[in-house]
Amino acid sequence: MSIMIPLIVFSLVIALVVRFMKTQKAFAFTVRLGAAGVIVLSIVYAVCNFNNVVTFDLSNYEWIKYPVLALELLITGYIVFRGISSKKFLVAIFATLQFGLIAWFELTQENNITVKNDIYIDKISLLMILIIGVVGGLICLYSVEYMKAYHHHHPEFEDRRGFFFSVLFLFTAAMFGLVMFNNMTLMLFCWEITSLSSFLLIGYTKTDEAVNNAFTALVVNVFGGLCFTIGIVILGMHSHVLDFNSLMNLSNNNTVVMLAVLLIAVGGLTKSAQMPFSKWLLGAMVAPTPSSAILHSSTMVKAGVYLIIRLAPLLGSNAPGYTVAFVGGITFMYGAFMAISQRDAKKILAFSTISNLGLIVTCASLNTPEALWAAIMLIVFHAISKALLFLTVGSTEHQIGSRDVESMDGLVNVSKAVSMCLIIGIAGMFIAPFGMLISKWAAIKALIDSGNIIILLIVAFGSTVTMFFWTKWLGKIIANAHNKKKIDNTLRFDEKASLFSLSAMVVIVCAGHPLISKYIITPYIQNNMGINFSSPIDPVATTIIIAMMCVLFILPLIFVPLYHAHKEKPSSIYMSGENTGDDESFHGSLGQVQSVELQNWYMQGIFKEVKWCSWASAIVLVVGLLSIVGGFFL
Amino acid sequence: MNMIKKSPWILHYDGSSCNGCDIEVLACLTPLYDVERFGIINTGNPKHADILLITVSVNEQNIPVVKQLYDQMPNPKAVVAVGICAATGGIFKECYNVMGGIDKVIPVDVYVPGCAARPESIIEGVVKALGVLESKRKANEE
Amino acid sequence: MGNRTIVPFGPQHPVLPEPIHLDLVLEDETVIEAIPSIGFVHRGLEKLVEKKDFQQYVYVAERICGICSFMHGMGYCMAVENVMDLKLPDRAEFLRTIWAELSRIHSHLLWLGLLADAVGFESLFMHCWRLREEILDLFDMTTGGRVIFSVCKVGGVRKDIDAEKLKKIVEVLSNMDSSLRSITKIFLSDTSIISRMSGVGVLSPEEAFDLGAVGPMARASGIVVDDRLLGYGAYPHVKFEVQTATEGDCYARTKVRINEIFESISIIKQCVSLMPSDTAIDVPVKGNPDGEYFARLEQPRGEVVYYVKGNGTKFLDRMRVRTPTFANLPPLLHTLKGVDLADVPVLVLTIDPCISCTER
Amino acid sequence: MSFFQMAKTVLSSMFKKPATLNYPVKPREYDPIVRGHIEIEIEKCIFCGMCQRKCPTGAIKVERAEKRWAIEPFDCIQCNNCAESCPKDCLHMHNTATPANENRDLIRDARISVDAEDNKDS
Amino acid sequence: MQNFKIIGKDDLLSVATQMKYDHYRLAQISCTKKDKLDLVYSFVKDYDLENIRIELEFDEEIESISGIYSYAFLYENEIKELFGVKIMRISLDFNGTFYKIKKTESKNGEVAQNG
Amino acid sequence: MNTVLFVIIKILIIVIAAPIVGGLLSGVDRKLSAKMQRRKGPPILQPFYDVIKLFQKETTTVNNFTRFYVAISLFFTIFTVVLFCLGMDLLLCVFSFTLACMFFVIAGYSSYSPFSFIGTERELIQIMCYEPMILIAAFGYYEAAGTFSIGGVFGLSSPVILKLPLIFIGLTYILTIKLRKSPFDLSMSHHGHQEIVKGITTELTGSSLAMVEITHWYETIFSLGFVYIFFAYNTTASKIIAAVICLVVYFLEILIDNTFARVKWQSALKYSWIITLITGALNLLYFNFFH
Ligand code: NFV
Ligand code: SF4
Ligand code: SF4
Ligand code: SF4
Repeated sequence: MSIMIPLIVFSLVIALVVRFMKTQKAFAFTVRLGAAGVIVLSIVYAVCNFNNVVTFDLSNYEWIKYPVLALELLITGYIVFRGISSKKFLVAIFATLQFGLIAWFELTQENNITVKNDIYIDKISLLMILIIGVVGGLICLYSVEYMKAYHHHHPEFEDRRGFFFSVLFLFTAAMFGLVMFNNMTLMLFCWEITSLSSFLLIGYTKTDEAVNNAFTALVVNVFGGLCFTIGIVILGMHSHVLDFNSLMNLSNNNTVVMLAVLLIAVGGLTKSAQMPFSKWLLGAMVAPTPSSAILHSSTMVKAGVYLIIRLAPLLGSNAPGYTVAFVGGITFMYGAFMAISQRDAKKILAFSTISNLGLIVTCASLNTPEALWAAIMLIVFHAISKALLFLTVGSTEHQIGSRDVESMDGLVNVSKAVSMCLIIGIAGMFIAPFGMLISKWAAIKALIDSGNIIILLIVAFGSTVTMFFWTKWLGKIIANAHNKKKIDNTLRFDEKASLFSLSAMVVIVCAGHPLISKYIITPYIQNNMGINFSSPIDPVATTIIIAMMCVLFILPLIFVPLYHAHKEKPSSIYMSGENTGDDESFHGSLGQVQSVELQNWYMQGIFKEVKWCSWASAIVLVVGLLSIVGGFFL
Repeated sequence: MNMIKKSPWILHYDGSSCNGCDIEVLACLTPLYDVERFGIINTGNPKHADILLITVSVNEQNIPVVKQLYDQMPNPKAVVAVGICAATGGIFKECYNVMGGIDKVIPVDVYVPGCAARPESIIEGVVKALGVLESKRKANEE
Repeated sequence: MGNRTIVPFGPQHPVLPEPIHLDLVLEDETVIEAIPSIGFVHRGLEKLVEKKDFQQYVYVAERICGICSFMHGMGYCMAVENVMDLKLPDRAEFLRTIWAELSRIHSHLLWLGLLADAVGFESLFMHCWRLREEILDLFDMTTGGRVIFSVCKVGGVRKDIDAEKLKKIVEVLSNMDSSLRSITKIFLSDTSIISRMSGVGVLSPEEAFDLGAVGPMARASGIVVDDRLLGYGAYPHVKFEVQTATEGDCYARTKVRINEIFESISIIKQCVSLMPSDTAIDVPVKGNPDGEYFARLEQPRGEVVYYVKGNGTKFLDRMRVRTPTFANLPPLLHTLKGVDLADVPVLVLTIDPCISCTER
Repeated sequence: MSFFQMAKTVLSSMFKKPATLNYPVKPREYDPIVRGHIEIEIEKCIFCGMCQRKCPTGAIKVERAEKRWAIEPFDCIQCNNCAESCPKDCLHMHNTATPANENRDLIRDARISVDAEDNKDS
Repeated sequence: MQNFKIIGKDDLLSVATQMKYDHYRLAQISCTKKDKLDLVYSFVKDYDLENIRIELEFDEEIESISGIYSYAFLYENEIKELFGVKIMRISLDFNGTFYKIKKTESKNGEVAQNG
Repeated sequence: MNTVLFVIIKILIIVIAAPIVGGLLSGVDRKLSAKMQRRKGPPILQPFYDVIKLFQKETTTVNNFTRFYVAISLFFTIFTVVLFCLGMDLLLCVFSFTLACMFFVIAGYSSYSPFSFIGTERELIQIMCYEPMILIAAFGYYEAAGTFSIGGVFGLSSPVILKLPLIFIGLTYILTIKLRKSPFDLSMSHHGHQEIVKGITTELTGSSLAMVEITHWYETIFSLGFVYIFFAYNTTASKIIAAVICLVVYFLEILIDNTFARVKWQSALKYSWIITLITGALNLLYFNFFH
């Protein structure tokens, strides 16, 4: 407890302070301080508590629920107000319902429930804290310069940086809370704050599109919150359980409990943008990039899967387990398929986030040790790589003025640094020795062992498709576009610091994954499941993977002397004999000189967003309903 | 061991000629003449080719094309001019849009006569070109 | 910056035997625009009439194109003969018809091979060209040249085919029949080929008319045009059917041409049996052409128009050819839009393009 | 519609003798009618110049005064027009082609023996 | 002998429209350059050939019929480039880049043409 | 110490023998194809002549990276084949193989030339076509053999094929793509004429092209290795039979190569996935249900 307070309080203080700042200098100072503080504190915290599970009981602080309720009232009030004034009544209704329910429950029903360990920080919470602290901190650090440039490039938007940073830190504080609380009502409170922050940041630019998308996100998240609340209320009233630890001890044969679990899981699914709720995450991409990075890929959406991991012991081979796993599987495939037809880098990232979250959800809900291992590994790798990718896309946008993948050809020529980071980030997402693939490997093993053939097939197809869209992006970056002009590299120190640290983390975490596995994940699984368990990737394979990694970094170095020794004759590219001589254009028809343009394939005819979205939603809904009907009532 | 004689890949360009020689070049690839016996492949890509089989008399427009194709071929390379069009412009040499033989643009190593050149003559020309390639390679090495 | 892909297709390109350039604007692999650029084969040989006398010019005319070379010579001669009011001996007409139809077979077989190649079917290409060699051997045997025959002249033909050789021709054609049928059957019934051809590049009859398609291209769209019905050469004496199809796609064009091969074989056989036994193969040519005439005849690729205008001297005023490919270019450009890049070679080939004819 | 339409042709081809002529290992025999290159019986020639006038490409040069008859093989299209128009019938189309050469300015001058001239050119 | 109907250049469009209406196909457009430009438009219906002749001075302009026969643009570009016939409003005008023939400037700045 | 030495020698043998066998196979392929086309065809050793010639030729480049990516691709292909022949984890082989393919694709992208670019896109589509089936084959193998380890196959008492007949059919189908045979030689073709010229290798010359060719030989071995493990088990006879079946499959591929037109990418993708789904899914489901 003692040290948890600094983490949250520190973030809150920064959030408060930065709200009233006006000048770039002040922002720079406070945000840097805040970021550094968050990073350092979370690491210190993790190191200090590495070997013990921190628990804390709030039973002596009964009063705490009143300020919490008051704050929730405030939030609800705000949401209802915004909803009504923008004619988004659904939001208002959901929010009101939710608040009414939780208030009724807490004020009248909660008394007879005892919560043991309101705060319970085990290995996985620790891991989440590290991710939130380090990755989140780096993102905050990055955003200082980014936001400056952002407003420089977009003079049409009102400069509300104070507000922006403030929400960012508020969110960080909420996230810390979210992963620490064992008590579901308190967790729900943090959950709401994250939804609200997301809403505020998506609507940051106040354009119509932004506001609309913000509301879409809010509707979905509040709906998720509502489901969560209902789940909590059911659990509380039926089983007198309000914390995850006790929840785990419940039998998973009880229909009512399982219904509640399913509802909570739905909360998780909304937050992690699973089908059919994924639409909001795409809309969220209108927000400034750092907020997309932190909220919509690295941390907030992870809250959803975190929740499902917490629920995992009750899932598995039962109706909610299958449903959630299936939803995850479908989302995995849907996200991957949709990413093919996108050319906006952020959209690709968004779809790929959706897709990866799907895989995590699937793994988490299988409730086998290997699957859990894979899920947690995926969270780690994904958080780092995606944060890196988002930030790099942000920088790229500022360097070349566009985040269209097609305009990234020859990015290597423009900025070595940015493209290196981009390459590492992309490689981290799918190429062999890198992290995501390791986890996928474990996931595959888990899927086979648990006999989930359908999902296995989905994974086989989904992974393939994933590879397609990443590779073509990668191809664009490294394409030597014969681009002689070099744009000045305008990367600032903060940007560089966070980009490089994240890149390094991608590599280090990947090479060091056996350690993470050994010291964090395996103990967690052993504790939780009470079984003896070791990493699903056997040591020989790990060695080979690390060897591949080394080779990947050493080979280029070997080639350097070879290059100096063997000078190839440069040659122009083949253009059927019509080259004008500069490799950039050819003599075209009508006597004109055409410049070479190469566009990747998007197959928009096949991978139509609307079509697939409705199909995937329909499948998910039908399967969900069937399994609920089948699982609960038959 | 030098392999260029055992695997000469050809590029075929057909400029301002009638198709006579062109189809005879193609005929060389077909079962009756089957130049793949000698490892000859019609690559269709200057960057892979060793021998440029050219059946054109050039006009203004073809000049840069032919030059470029020739430049893009890696050394050692040889040029075989097939048909009298490619040699001198043949029957078209008095046309206003014909510049004459291909040697106006790039150096030619072997000329194959005939209008149209017979596949046998073309094979003969290619075989001669192999000798040229060989000596060019030697010259390169020195 | 890639907002679309622009591919410089040609002049040197392995699927285009001849130099022509297309700017193909692609989205994914779909062609959204195809703009041609020609002129690589333009020699300007129409103007050569001013330098070669009208007798010599036959050799230039047949070198407009090496594939349909015989009928170029024949068309030119027909035009001049009409200007000069020459009536050829029957045997010459029959001989011309035999050679013309053999040329058609050779051209269609060559084309079938190229088509096979365009759909990526190398072994089929080889088999088609192997069969074609048998026709070329017939040329070699009767004219002394494999692709350029130099047998036409104003006023008749320069070489006779004796009875023995005529028998040989019929024999060879009859022997070819079975292998020809088995090869062409592959084109018409193999799933993998059909999947590449049917439904690709559909040209409706209205479009075919509006865009001025001629020859097999028009016939595949259900338009009955065949200049052989005009009754030049020995065609009035033989029976043949104009081959048409209705689908208007690449498959239909293939079908039409394949049927034409068999039709030609039957025409040749009829010619051989109807061949008059008198031995005159030419008429003496006196004087110089004066006047103008449009001769039209059916090339393998469709209608060719020969226009000559003489002024009473050895040298003609004007000679003009309008070749079938020239007329078939607009339909090609029209159908290219919206197909896949992989269809481009197939589509380009099914008009059976001959650029050297087109640009002269 | 059927798959493997081609298989029959292809498989049976495997057991047939290849159609390849094996040129140049086995030299090609040409039909006498084949148009390869023009040869002259110079003794018969009266240098009338008819062939030069009839030749569509101007491959033949006849100089009456010097009694010189020469042909540029790389200009000749083997049309046989000269042979047909020669009053003395001294031009003949031979059925073998002029060999490929590294030099195109090859002039077959009838006054010089063919072998000697080949040596000179290469 | 074939007959050639001589019309004035202003009648071209109406004649062409009529031909199209009668379902004639444009077989070719040709030009002969002597002391005048001699344009011949040939139309074909089944096996019937109609020739329309127009005589033009060198600097006279003439309307394109590519609006009526869309594929006429090829012929028109051809004669425009080779003979310097001033054809106006061709639907797709290559502006002298159709054959891209070698242009030798003569003394009076005129481009050497086919005719 | 001895075992280390032994492993090193083994690796050396694999690295040297694989391309020799691969090259010979491709020579046989060319000879047989020629026979099928009633030609005499090139000598069996022709692929080696070609590759040696390419090494002897000048290498031109359009930029400094392409060659390097090709080399890495070759390296990882060799790596894969070594892993495979040493009996390592099958899934790992598949992953490292994919990495190799990826580098090849990157090489294609880096040249930024229209034809090579389109070839690259098609190559990616091709990978998309065959990857699911290869993954599923690996999954099936795991279910049937109880391990991902390739070496494990020699401890089985019955061949894997008995349990995975459908997957084997699907795999043979997909190998056509991997061996770059018609109808699936979309991205680059061994035959001369294609709408995208030489596709992905358009810009490669000399030694770079030679490396691609060698990569292909290794790939052939890897692909046939996949066939091999379906038939081999713990008897010696089975190993011979498996080797013979590899040859039969290779012959079949040549036959298919010569009897099909090239398909378009849409059909390639559609049919590959349908076949993958039918064979892979049915077989896996069946297996899972009854075992
Ligand atoms: N186009 C054309 Fe020709 C034909 N048939 C003729 O006039 O081929 Ni070269
Ligand atoms: S040499 Fe004769 S056959 Fe060959 S392209 Fe020239 S004109 Fe045609
Ligand atoms: S026409 Fe005959 S005789 Fe006269 S110059 Fe020629 S070869 Fe001699
Ligand atoms: S054969 Fe023809 S081209 Fe040759 S020299 Fe005689 S007339 Fe001239």
